[in-house]
Amino acid sequence: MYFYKKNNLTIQQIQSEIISEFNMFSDWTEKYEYIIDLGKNLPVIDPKFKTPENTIKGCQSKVWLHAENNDNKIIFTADSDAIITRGIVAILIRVFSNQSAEDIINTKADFIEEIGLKQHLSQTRANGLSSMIKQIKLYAIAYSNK
Amino acid sequence: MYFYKKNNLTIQQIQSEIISEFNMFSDWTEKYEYIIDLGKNLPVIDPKFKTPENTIKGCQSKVWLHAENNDNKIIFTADSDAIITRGIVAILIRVFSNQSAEDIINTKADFIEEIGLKQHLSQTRANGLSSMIKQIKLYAIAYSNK
Amino acid sequence: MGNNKFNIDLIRNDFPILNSKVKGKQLIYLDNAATTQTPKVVIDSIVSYYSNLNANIHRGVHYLSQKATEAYEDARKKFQQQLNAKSSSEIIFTSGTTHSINLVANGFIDLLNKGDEIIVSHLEHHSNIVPWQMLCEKTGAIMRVIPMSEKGELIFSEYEKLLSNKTKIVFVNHVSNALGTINPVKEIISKAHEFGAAVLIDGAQALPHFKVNVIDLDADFYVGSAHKLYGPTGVGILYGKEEWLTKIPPYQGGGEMIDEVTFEKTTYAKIPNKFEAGTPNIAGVIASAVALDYINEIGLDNIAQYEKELLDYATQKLLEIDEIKIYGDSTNKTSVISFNIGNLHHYDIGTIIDNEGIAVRTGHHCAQPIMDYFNISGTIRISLSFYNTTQEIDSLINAIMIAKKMLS
Amino acid sequence: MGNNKFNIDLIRNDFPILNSKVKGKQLIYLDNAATTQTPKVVIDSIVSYYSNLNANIHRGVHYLSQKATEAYEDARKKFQQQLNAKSSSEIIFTSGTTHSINLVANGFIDLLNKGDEIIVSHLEHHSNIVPWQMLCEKTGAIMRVIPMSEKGELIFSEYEKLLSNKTKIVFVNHVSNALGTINPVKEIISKAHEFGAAVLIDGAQALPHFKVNVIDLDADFYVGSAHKLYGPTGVGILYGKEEWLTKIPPYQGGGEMIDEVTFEKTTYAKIPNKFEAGTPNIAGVIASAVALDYINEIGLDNIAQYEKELLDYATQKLLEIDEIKIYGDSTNKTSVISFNIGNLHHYDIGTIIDNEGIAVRTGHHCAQPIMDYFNISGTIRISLSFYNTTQEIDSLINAIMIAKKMLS
Ligand SMILES: Cc1ncc(COP(=O)(O)O)c(C=O)c1O
Ligand SMILES: Cc1ncc(COP(=O)(O)O)c(C=O)c1O
Repeated sequence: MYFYKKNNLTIQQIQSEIISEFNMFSDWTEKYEYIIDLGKNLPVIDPKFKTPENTIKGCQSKVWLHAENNDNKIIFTADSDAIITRGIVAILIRVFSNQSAEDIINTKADFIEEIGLKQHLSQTRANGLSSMIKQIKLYAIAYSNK
Repeated sequence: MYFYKKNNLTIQQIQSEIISEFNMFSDWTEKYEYIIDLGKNLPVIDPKFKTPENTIKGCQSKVWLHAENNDNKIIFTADSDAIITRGIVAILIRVFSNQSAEDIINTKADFIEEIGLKQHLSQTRANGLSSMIKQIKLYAIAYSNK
Repeated sequence: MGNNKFNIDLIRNDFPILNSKVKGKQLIYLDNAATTQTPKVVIDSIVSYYSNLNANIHRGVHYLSQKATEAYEDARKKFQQQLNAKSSSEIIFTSGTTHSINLVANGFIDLLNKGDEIIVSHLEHHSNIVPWQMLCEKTGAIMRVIPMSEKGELIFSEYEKLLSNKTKIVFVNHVSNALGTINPVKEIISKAHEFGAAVLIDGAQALPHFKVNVIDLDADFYVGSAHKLYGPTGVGILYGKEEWLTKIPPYQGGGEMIDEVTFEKTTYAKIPNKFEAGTPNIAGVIASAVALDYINEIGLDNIAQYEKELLDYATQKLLEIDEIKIYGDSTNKTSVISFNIGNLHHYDIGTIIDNEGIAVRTGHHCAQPIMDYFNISGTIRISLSFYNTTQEIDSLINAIMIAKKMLS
Repeated sequence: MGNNKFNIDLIRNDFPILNSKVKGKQLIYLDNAATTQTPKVVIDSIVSYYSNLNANIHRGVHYLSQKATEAYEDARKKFQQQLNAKSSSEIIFTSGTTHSINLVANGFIDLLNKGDEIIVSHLEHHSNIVPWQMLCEKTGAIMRVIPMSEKGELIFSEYEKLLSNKTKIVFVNHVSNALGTINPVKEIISKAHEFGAAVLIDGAQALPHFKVNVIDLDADFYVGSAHKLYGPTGVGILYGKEEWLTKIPPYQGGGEMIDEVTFEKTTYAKIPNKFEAGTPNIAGVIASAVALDYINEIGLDNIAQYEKELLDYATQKLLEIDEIKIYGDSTNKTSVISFNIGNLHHYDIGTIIDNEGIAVRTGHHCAQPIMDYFNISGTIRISLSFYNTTQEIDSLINAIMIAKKMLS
């Protein structure tokens, strides 16, 4: 598990890692099991960050996303009340957390297409995913303007 | 033309006459030509009877229908701005005018079905026809209550 | 349907979509309270309409227009008969239950004064709450709520306490879409009438399941949606007593609903036209009547009986699952089971069983107040139709077990 | 449609109804302004929807619901592109032009004060008059009328005189359904904007005939009906600028259009959902987008050119008839010819040519003020589509001659 690792991998490199991991699965049950696993292992967010401002709408489940600046990298922590959503959040955090604001703003999250996440998520969940990525980018923009 | 004839025919007898006349026509053009002819020959109504109260709604064309009591028979006069409608009105007058209120109230206008008028009239015109017959019966009821 | 009025295989054959595969699995459709599937005769009637009859209605002299008008007006008569309304002019076609309710709520704007009261039930769909909240905002009327019990039933004695001479209208669904509870609408109506209040019954979830008789109920308004009644999308029904429909003003202005128009003054047509401004969903209305014929041919009593058996079977099977909680266990309910399992999220379960080809609904089912009552964010809801089978229920149970295992 | 973009025989083959017989005669359908006929691809898309995709949208996790939602939202994008709207959330689906106009008129209730003015044109369909009269009644606003000339054109200089800082909204059709006049809506809009007034354009009769660009026009609202655009009945389009749609309140309350509901307080969703309460006409909306694809494949420019030729041909042929009077002879008109012959009644002529299998409209065409202007009770109106032919016009002329002879 990579959540708070100190790595030097770029967003692009992490995306490639994720794509090859997902390529190993032969069916969607396995992919789901993996996502659920990621969800279970997502470190808990500090409850004080579960504020209305940190809540992301657009999904049937709730998502809380918190960002802080650490040494010019943005650290994301998050949670959801649904475990599959938590798993998806976990992947996004692995990709975007501990990166610079510039990289976050400038890199497209194209792994989502590649691992076929969107097709296999419900419309509401896919919208939720878009909202999450949008929120991540907005945080990065906010920090880069500081 | 029979409009003001003094006859002793009952409503039922007149209806039969009309049915046999219409049976002579081989196609609808002929029937229409006949109806148009009747329309043209309908004696003009006294303009003072073309009042809003005498106007019948429910058709694209306007119909005015006036009733008066003459020797316990009800005399109908009528007009329309459309000639086919005038023709239809003429038939109704031939059937119902110069009859007693009781007979008018109690006799069904079943010749309409038999000569296939309804099928060949537009919906609006068929509605108009129903409104006219309703109005004729209402007049008769009004007179019989006097 | 042959001699045997209820041959499930023949019935399933009437619905083309039931043969579909979803993600490689046979579709199992258990979301009938959201929308019902469409029998082939109904689809055919739409094709036939556009291939043979399509024309704008009421205004035309020409043949197609007459024929289309007749078919449209025949559909009105069918709905009149279905609901046992006194006259076909008491049936208004709208674009859906929601539209029907908004039409009536709008009609009460001038009938309500500040301080007047209107009564809703805790069991309502948002469509039977929000239009009335908007009405309250416009008029200063106050909305009172009939509370519900843990069983998912309305508490009648509390309802009686809410009624007073200030009460102007009561609006309650016949069947709750979220829990399946059948409400005692006849008693609700008769109580309201003692105080001179009108009653609107939202029958969206009742019409597909049992025979409704508006005269017997003495309902002032009764509404439903064709797309929940095996008909097409975009058609709603509004029954209103002639006195009421004559009393309330038109909702929308436009063609058809007028008598005469000048810039100075416009006079309105009589009912039903007064409420049908603009070109209606002609094809949809005609097809909705075909859907009525279809379910009447099977017989609503046969449907009710079969669906009851299916509901009992499903309830029993579900209750065998560890940690399941079913919301709403009125003895008087129909075709809906709303539940959660332990503290698994309804949305997670829905997602996984969807991958098994099973369509259920998760979430608040447009009935947030009920969710608030139970202090939950949502449930998994299965809603049954007469084309569902016990085998499908077995597959559902199976899929839930898979989901449970994956998620725990 | 092969290489030749405009092969009339191939096009006619796309429309099953055009092969119908009426009273033993080949159907000649010249009532396209009332409703257009439906190409097979559109009918097929409806069949396919109910056979493969039918589900309620937006709220479901399950596969069918997702697919139906995607198809529905794709349709929204198609209409966005068609109208060149900035964002797809500026496209609202309603049940028809009439509904769209009522939605906007309702939105202005709180924006108007007693003594404010709103401007209508003399050329409007009742659907673009009556909702605004209802608005005036509710608000005390005053309706001003842009007068028309003998040619059936709006008198622009008079319009300019009506505008003032009191003017809050102007509503004019793009094309008159009764006369065919194309109004200078771009100029009308730009003048209104000088006074800060909003403008609604009723494009019901424009969308089928030429390309409309709402950004270029700078329209605040633009409305139309799918059933006049080769799509199904029961679907309307409302384009509104984001600022306006955000500003005006929701029209109907219900499911879908809410953010959160409690009995105390309800918050509304963002556009477009805010205006789409209840289950929409899902199948109809999806099929409407297929209809758009269909006409785009032929090409609106090709359609406009062909229809212009047909209009010129028909006008010329009709003018050869003794005693004919055509109402509305603007040089800028499209696809509609309204006329009377001597003092023969339009209804009589309509009835007789109907017996020849020809569908035309007679009467006031829901535009009584225009009839009042000409001091007539109605006209005979033919309205053309790209599937009509010069042979059909010849048959029409022939039938009129028969009628004339019979009636004179
Ligand atoms: C210019 C115009 N506006 C509005 C309408 C009303 O459209 P609908 O009946 O589809 O609501 C029509 C159609 O008759 C029309 O021609
Ligand atoms: C009880 C109830 N009322 C109203 C509605 C709204 O119906 P529609 O979306 O067809 O307007 C529904 C459907 O979800 C319902 O179940």
